[in-house]
Amino acid sequence: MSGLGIEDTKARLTAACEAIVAAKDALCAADRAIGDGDHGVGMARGFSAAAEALATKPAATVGDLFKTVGMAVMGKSGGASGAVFGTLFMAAAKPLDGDTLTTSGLADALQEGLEAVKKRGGAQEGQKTVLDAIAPTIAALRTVSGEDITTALKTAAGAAKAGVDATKDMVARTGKARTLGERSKGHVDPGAQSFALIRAAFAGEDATLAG
Amino acid sequence: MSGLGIEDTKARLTAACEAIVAAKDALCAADRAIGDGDHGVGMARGFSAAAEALATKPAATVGDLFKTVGMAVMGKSGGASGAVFGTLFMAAAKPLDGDTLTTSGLADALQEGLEAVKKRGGAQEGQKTVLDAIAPTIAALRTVSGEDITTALKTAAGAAKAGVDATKDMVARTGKARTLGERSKGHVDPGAQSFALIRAAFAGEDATLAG
Amino acid sequence: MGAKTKKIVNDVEALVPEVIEGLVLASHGSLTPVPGVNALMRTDIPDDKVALLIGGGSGHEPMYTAYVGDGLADASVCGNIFAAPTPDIILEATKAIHRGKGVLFVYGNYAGDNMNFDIAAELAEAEGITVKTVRVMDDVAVPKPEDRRGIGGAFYQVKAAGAICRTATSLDQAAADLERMREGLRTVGVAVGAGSLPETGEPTFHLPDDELEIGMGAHGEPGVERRKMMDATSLAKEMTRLVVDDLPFRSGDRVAMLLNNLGATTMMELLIVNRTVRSELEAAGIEVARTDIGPYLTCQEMAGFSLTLQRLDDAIEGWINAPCRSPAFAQGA
Amino acid sequence: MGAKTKKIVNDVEALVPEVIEGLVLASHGSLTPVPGVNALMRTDIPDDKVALLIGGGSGHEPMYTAYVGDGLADASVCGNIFAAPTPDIILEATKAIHRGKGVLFVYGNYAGDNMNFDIAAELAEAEGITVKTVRVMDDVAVPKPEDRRGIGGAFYQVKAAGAICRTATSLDQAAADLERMREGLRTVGVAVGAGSLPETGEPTFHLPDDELEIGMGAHGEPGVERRKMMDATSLAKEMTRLVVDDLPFRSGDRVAMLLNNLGATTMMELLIVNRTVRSELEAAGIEVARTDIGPYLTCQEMAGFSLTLQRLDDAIEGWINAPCRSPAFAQGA
Ligand SMILES: Nc1ncnc2c1ncn2[C@@H]1O[C@H](COP(=O)(O)OP(=O)(O)O)[C@@H](O)[C@H]1O
Ligand SMILES: Nc1ncnc2c1ncn2[C@@H]1O[C@H](COP(=O)(O)OP(=O)(O)O)[C@@H](O)[C@H]1O
Ligand SMILES: [Mg+2]
Ligand SMILES: [Mg+2]
Ligand SMILES: [Mg+2]
Ligand SMILES: [Mg+2]
Repeated sequence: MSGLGIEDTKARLTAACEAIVAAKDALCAADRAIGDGDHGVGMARGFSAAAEALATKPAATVGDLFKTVGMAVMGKSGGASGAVFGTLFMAAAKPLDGDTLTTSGLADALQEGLEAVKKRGGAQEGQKTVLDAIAPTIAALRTVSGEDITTALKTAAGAAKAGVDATKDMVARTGKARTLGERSKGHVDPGAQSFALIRAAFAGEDATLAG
Repeated sequence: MSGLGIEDTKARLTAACEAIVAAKDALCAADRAIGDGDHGVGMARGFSAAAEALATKPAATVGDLFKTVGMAVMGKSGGASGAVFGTLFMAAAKPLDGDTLTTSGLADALQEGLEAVKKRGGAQEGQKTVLDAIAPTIAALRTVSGEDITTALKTAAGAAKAGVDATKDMVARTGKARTLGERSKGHVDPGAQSFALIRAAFAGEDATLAG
Repeated sequence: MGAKTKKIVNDVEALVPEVIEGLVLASHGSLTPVPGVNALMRTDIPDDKVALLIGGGSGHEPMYTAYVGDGLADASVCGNIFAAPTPDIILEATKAIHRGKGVLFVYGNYAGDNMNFDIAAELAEAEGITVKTVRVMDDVAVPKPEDRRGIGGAFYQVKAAGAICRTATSLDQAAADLERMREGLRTVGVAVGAGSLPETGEPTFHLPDDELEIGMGAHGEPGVERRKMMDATSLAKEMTRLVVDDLPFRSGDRVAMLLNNLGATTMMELLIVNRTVRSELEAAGIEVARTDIGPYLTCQEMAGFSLTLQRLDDAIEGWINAPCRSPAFAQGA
Repeated sequence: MGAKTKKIVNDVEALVPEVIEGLVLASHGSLTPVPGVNALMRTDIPDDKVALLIGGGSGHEPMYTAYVGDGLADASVCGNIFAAPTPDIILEATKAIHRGKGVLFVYGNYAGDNMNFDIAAELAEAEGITVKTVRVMDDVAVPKPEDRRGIGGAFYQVKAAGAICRTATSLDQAAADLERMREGLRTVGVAVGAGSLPETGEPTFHLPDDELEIGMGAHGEPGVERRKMMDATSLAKEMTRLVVDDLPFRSGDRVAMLLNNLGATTMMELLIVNRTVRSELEAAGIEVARTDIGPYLTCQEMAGFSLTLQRLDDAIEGWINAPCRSPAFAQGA
């Protein structure tokens, strides 16, 4: 089964970084509804540093690329999202010790990332966080693990999007939105939106968010 | 030559107090243009106390009535206008030791008041203050000092109004408007406006100010 | 939506280092930047001291940035506006102030801060530095105690932590003392107007012209209840009740109380509020032994305030009343 | 014109007495109201002391209302918002704090204050109490020196007057010391947004969304020049130049500097401004020996700040650094 090579993976990760930077204002607007309005600021700061690092740091494995993104985000974003996305990418890097990214390899990596984020932040699925976009993406990738990764990523599109939409009806129990309680309903989670955006850009889809 | 008796003077002073209270917002608006926006607040506070005091304090002379107004304003208004109008009325009271207010008696009283205010505040005519409404009023009363006071007050109307208008072209050199310098031109002085209002109401004319 | 708030700033990307530079200059030699990261520290940390590190997102000045000095923290670490600092900042500052007795981390209980400080603590432990953490979690607007945010009460926690660490012989004891104190600390906030994020110029929320929000967080993140604007007395009664009932504070308790200005509210208003809080507490038999009124933890130009009560015993009162010096707060013996 | 500013108040007619009541409660026994008038005083004025009375219009809290206590004023007299206090208030407070050595009046140089305090001084003299007056007049925005308004520099004048009167043996000497100090005191203000008058809810001026006003007075009375909004560095340079050139401060001078928050401006912004003021002063050879940053004399929720420089000699530095205690400001030895 074929997969993405290092250069291809790097290009797609770079596109994902750029999609986040471009969505800065829209992500802030989403965070204003249920948080403190800065989600886009921190994400853009971290992922623009990640794009720069990808361009300069050498990589022997696809995992090195994920690690480069994770370290840049962890070191530059700050806030909850810096720790969450930094942890996600750094943990995802661990199993990716080859020079090819396959569908099941990505699913395993995201699974590792998901566990690390849950451990780090203490949150569970269903609490209106980025976890609610990651978990369904992994599940979708698993159902098509035989498929080529470029096809599989597209198949997973619906799952990530559905995951984001599902956060609309959830009540926040962590992060800055938690005091809103019932009033947090009706708004999607900004971190979940960011993850869906990263997936879309990585899949080579149009990855823009309406402000 | 006839004049105003104590009851008549008291009624007219009361009308003057009420005119100031009614003009509160308009006087604040005038002060916002070149000062700190509170002229109406302090004037209304002082002159409503004055109206109350006039209603309750006994008076043996017309001077007692002026003194009652002056003490109430001095004790309740605060700010520049409290000292200015308090001093004006208290000093004006001194020569008014009879039971009748005549044209020349009023001119003398205002002259006494004018001097006292100048001494107290250190300002001169032409510096965009209440003085610029008082001085022309005295001059106008002097030219008709043979007339009955009710007629004379009406004759003086034009002078007070012209005095107020003239402050429009003056540059403030005292009070909160002084830093404005040339920019204070184009606005009338709120204190002068208050004095003209008091004169109008005392003369039995319509005494309202557009906000 | 009105015009963007005018801020007297330069490049917003360089905002935090400029704040640190301004603060170091204002300290006249008692503070210095931690090289390479957005953090600052005392120049005169005694050997053998249990070190105290505080911090969080910037934009709440003086909290946490400026409460560094003798009798207060040894370092503060500064995230970007309203964003937890990154682990590398925290780690560098931790290493810079460690004097062999371990480092106490004190910061507000937010997901972002918890994660970033925890990562830093693990990295520090890996380098052989013992770290203990006490999270400020005083906001009664959040129902679950373990989820509570750290707001105005951070001032008493930082003040006491400074006094405790000044004389503490062990990190464990210092952390235990501070945790015990925290059991008697409660705060509630209210906002009547929004602050704005310097990076975007946008207000962090929108309140109708005739409403206020009780329980508003220190970042403008939503509170518990929107209400019609009310007079100072009614509002003060409501807020006192929320704080008193939560612990609950009881007749016979002695307390320190803080009326924290969130930004654009005047001291005039807070003094008016103080009247009613005091009469309500007196009616409940609660004695106020100390009052602090001013901007201690702000949220940019947000209008509103928070009310904090700290239950006192002799030890806690001693820590709060102990002398200290910093660019933002000083008190004599 | 936008919505009226929301204020957390009760009846605006009772505003000043409520502020006094709140402040007396916050003082925990060290302050008490002067019976019957809007003024408050220390409870522990030593016998034989040269008494210090400060005051002015309210709405600028903590100035002047809250700077009463050991090492500061013996009483403050409170006019209504932005309005000089009436003579009866001043006279009653003067009588209440007189301890046989005369009373020093310190207040801002405004027509309203001058007249009302002068009337009170004459009434006090008539009752056998000697009064001396020193007016704060530090605002370089006003060209004629004798017309200058008293703004942020009032803090250093009040602080020093408190220290001077604490040990002064004669009223004349105290007044002379303070006047000499005043020769080296200069301030300039800037506003980027308006405050509002609680009685009317109206902002005291209107600034276009992209403008600021240099020289703005502490009551929102107009300043000297409207300019396009600028970055912190340009603004700080401009303001430093205005203050330095006015005295002028010269190479070799030592100064104390105050960045006074007029209300809604953040400490974050003032720290950024501090960087540039310091580098400009350093370039001019002027040494800053002490820095104060915070809300010392406010104008409701006005956004903006003022920069004050006080030239120091050993005596002046000693007065500013002397210990003091009050609900608004305290410092140790
Ligand atoms: N405990 C947590 N676990 C997982 N994700 C979290 C957690 N807390 C917050 N998040 C994610 O972080 C996002 C908020 O990020 P951001 O606005 O950058 O941080 P902050 O809350 O510090 O301002 C949320 O939308 C959510 O998806
Ligand atoms: N030195 C002075 N002599 C005479 N009148 C003065 C003087 N200073 C101010 N005034 C008058 O007082 C008015 C302002 O009154 P007001 O707004 O109540 O006082 P404040 O300036 O204290 O706010 C001015 O319009 C002016 O007419
Ligand atoms: Mg956020
Ligand atoms: Mg006025
Ligand atoms: Mg944030
Ligand atoms: Mg006034």
